[in-house]
Amino acid sequence: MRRVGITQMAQSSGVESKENLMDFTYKVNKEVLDKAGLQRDEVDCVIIASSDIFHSGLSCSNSYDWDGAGAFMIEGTRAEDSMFSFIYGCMRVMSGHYDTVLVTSIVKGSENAENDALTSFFADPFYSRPLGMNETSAAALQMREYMERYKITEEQCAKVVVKNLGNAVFNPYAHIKKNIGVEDVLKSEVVCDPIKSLECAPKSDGVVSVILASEDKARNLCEKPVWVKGFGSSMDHFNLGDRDLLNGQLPTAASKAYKMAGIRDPRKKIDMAEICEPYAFQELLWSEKLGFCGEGEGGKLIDSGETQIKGAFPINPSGGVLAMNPYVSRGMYRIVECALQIRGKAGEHQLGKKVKSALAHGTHGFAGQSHSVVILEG
Amino acid sequence: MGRAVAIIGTGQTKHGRRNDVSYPELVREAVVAALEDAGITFNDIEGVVHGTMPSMMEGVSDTHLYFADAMGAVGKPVLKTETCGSTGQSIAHCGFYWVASGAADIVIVIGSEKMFEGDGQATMTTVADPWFTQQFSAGAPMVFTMQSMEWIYRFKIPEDTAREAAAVISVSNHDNALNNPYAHIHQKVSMEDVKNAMIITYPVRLLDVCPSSDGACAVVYASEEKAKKICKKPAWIKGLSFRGEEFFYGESNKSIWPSATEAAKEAYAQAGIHDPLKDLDVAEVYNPFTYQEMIFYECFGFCPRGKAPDYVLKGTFLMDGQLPCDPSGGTLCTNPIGATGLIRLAEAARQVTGKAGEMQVDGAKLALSHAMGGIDQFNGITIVGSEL
Amino acid sequence: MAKEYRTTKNDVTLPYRWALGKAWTIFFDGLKEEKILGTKCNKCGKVFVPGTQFCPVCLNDMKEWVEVGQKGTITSWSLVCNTFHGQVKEPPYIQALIRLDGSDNDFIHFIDGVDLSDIKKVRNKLRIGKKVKAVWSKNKNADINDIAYFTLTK
Amino acid sequence: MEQQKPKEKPREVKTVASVPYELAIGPTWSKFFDYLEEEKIMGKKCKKCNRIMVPPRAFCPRCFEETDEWVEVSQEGIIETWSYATLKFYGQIPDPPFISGQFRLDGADTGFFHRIAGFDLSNFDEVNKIVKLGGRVKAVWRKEKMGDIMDLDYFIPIELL
Repeated sequence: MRRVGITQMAQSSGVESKENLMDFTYKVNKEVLDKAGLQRDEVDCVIIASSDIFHSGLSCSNSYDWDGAGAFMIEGTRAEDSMFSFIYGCMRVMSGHYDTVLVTSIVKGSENAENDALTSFFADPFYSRPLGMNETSAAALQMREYMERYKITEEQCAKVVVKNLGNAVFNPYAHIKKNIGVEDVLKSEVVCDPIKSLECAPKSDGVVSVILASEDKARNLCEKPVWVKGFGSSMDHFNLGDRDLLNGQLPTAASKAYKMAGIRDPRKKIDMAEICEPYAFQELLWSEKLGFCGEGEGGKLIDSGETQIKGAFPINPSGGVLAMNPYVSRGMYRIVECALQIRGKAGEHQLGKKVKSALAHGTHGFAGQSHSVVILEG
Repeated sequence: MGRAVAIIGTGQTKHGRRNDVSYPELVREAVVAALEDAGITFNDIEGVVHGTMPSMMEGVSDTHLYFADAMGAVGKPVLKTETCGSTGQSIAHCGFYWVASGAADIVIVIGSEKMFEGDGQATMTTVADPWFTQQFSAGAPMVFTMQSMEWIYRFKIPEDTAREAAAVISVSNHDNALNNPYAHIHQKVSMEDVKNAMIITYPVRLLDVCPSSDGACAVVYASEEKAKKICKKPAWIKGLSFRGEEFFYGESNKSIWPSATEAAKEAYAQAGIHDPLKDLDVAEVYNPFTYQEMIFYECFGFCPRGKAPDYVLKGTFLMDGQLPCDPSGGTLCTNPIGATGLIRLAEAARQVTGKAGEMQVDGAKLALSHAMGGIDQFNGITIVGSEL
Repeated sequence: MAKEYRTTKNDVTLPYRWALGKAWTIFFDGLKEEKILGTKCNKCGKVFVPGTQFCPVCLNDMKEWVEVGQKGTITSWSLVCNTFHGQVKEPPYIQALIRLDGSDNDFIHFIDGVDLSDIKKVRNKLRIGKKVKAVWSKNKNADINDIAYFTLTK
Repeated sequence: MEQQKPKEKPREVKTVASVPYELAIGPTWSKFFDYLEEEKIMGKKCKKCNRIMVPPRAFCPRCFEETDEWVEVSQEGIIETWSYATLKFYGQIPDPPFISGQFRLDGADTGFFHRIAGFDLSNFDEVNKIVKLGGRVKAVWRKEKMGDIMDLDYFIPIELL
């Protein structure tokens, strides 16, 4: 298997953009190409992650996104989710057929309806949709089970919000930045009990791009490539009722990635993680499932302070998805944050400790139906 | 370069109006058929690739979630790939690179559509932007007619010749479909039927246009090592490519369709094909419109520019011609969009492995499969062969 | 969504007619007769409700239909308070996962029949593990709303 | 209860899904529509390949450079292709029958999508005598401007002027 390196990356801020989607896309991709010193047509392959019409108002969104991605007349394709696109991009390089692959993920959350309106379309039309199932209500069911089974408190979940929005203050790309307290979270409006409004991710704009390259090429394109050491993803049952919401497919996805990266003890080998937590409690639950703490110990983990930006094991130093939620792109934002931290280029929110290895996680579907994990190393 | 990859099994549903099954059940039908053909079980599958038309067609977003159980994907990695009409080829390519990368040894690729459940033309109109294109590109026939007219204009093709040749394509595809048990349209048509059919968008008439179908297709890919172990006669992937022009239709010259031309050129280079008309034994060209099929013949180098009608009228692409095209009856007789491009590949694979039954082109060793998508924006090609 | 820059409203409205297939048809026909039907897998022996064509775990066809209980226990619940485009019901309402007696997976439906005005009161009343039973709609259309909701058993 | 069969024929659930979107037009196209209000058709020129693109682009999709120069193109051009539709399609503004066309406006390097109208479209054979590939057309403007593409009402074959 060929090694794959991230050579350059670029990201837009999560704040609402007044640009047309096409031009918004162009700017970020132009930036990443300029950083790599590449002309558009010197890239071997372009992979676009963009949502279907439900998030963009345009069907076959790759049609519209094609030009801004710089894909005119070069090999290209599109995958639904940015984590999928990134993994597919790695496969293209690993296959030996391509030396450079540009992966870009595109969405403007400011242009469409509420997340709950859009994610209602995940549901099947006969059973769960007429019963009003959507991403938030599914997460609420999951959260209550989590609190009940492991005695996780609402305060512990709220601490995730305080930490992440606080971290975001130092991230120039983040959308929501706030210094708040646990009380503010607990007092915020109930969305789907037990989930409160500050525990829900916002809707953000976000174009993010990376240029992947084979080992030799990567060394030509940048000084310090960030290597993709492992990836894994796994899919759960569609019907919520067929699943154990607290024991889904994340361990399967993670173990694949760990195996590929040769990691036995993730907590020791990995220096930081960017976890996709569209709902605050999920950072705790996913941390358990990634093996960062024991089963049911997600609450203790946040209480310990270790996941704070200055802690021993920082989680979401960027502010995570709670601070910025460009729906389709959110997985790749996690990857780019990890890569920036490894390079020491995260700016004001650069970790104090040295980051050698980092984990990026992405999820979509109800209550984490699909999980992906990517492990990067300097 | 990379690992060799083979197709070791294919499966299709009966296409047509399939309101006897729910959408997940339809998907499962193709998956079960493909596994059976490959002689493997769900447990052997290491990865799942899925795609449809854009989800507005389905009315369900991110269908890889909805179909997780039907695809046997639970506990497995899934990739969802979509590029409009060319989805079928894009998912085929995804399966190839997955295995070629070494990340998996056996991957199943699944394309599906239930055109009867949504409004196909309306969905296609939502591909167009609301500022410059949507108002004037209503529905697929309009766009394809524009392209055909431009081709007729630029190459000064007599309209009667083009009409006659298009009718030949319609008649031969309908004839071929009679040999395909999975095909949607099983109907014998005459030249007169085609030429007198209702005008959809002049000069395109009803029998120049594909139907809307429900249907699904699944293809199983394996690494060289596994393929040789499991399968007596695999179909080897020899070349593949995907290209796209600008979003705005008018920016590239669609009468010489650069994306189709370049995609073919690249795939030929990989497969070592120099003279496609001679080297290829059979082609499954994505042909939702008869006129458009002739543009593809030219882009793929089957004949010189502007000469496709002459070659068609000579019988070059008939079952007994030099390069039989669409022995399955093609897209013209079966079009579950998200599956259509993959069906082309499945049929090509069946041809080179001698499994095509009544549709078999004798001794076929090298076959081209193709799909196009967007507002005439994308073209994808996969070439399969009987030899490694 | 009042924006201070120039935009185009582009509402997408499309018609659908989704085929139920045999299994869903049988299930919804059952609801019309006030029966909740599941399917039993002859491999793992588990009962899934709503009944489906194949076992989601073993992936083999399920042909044996069984009627499950109209009572069950709450696996989880949420009081939905927010509003959004296309919402199926006026909030507040309660969505729940319910393990029906005689089945091996959770059934999704609404819980009602409790005072929803005060979250604290709802939290006191509805607890995971509590027993609920189905309340049927008077007018039935062979769809999921033939069950009006579930309510706490006395 | 083995082998239970549905009581009726296969059933379908019918519904309509509606999702609202509000898309940013962006500065480049906003300006293009402003120009339309002044009855000007403006393209943007790529400084690298020198192509003048209508509709205008904020960047050239081929050279991947920002465009900066606005160039007015002619309101006349050649019909590169056209199509006559009798069916009403989703999202379509003019009622059928209507003609879509692609025109190469004088001075532009890309084909421009719009409609051909301004005469009786009801009889196809008559239309076919008037609308010719390669024939010239001229823009006709809508009186009351709305700031969208239909400010350009239609293109008419110049013989009919």
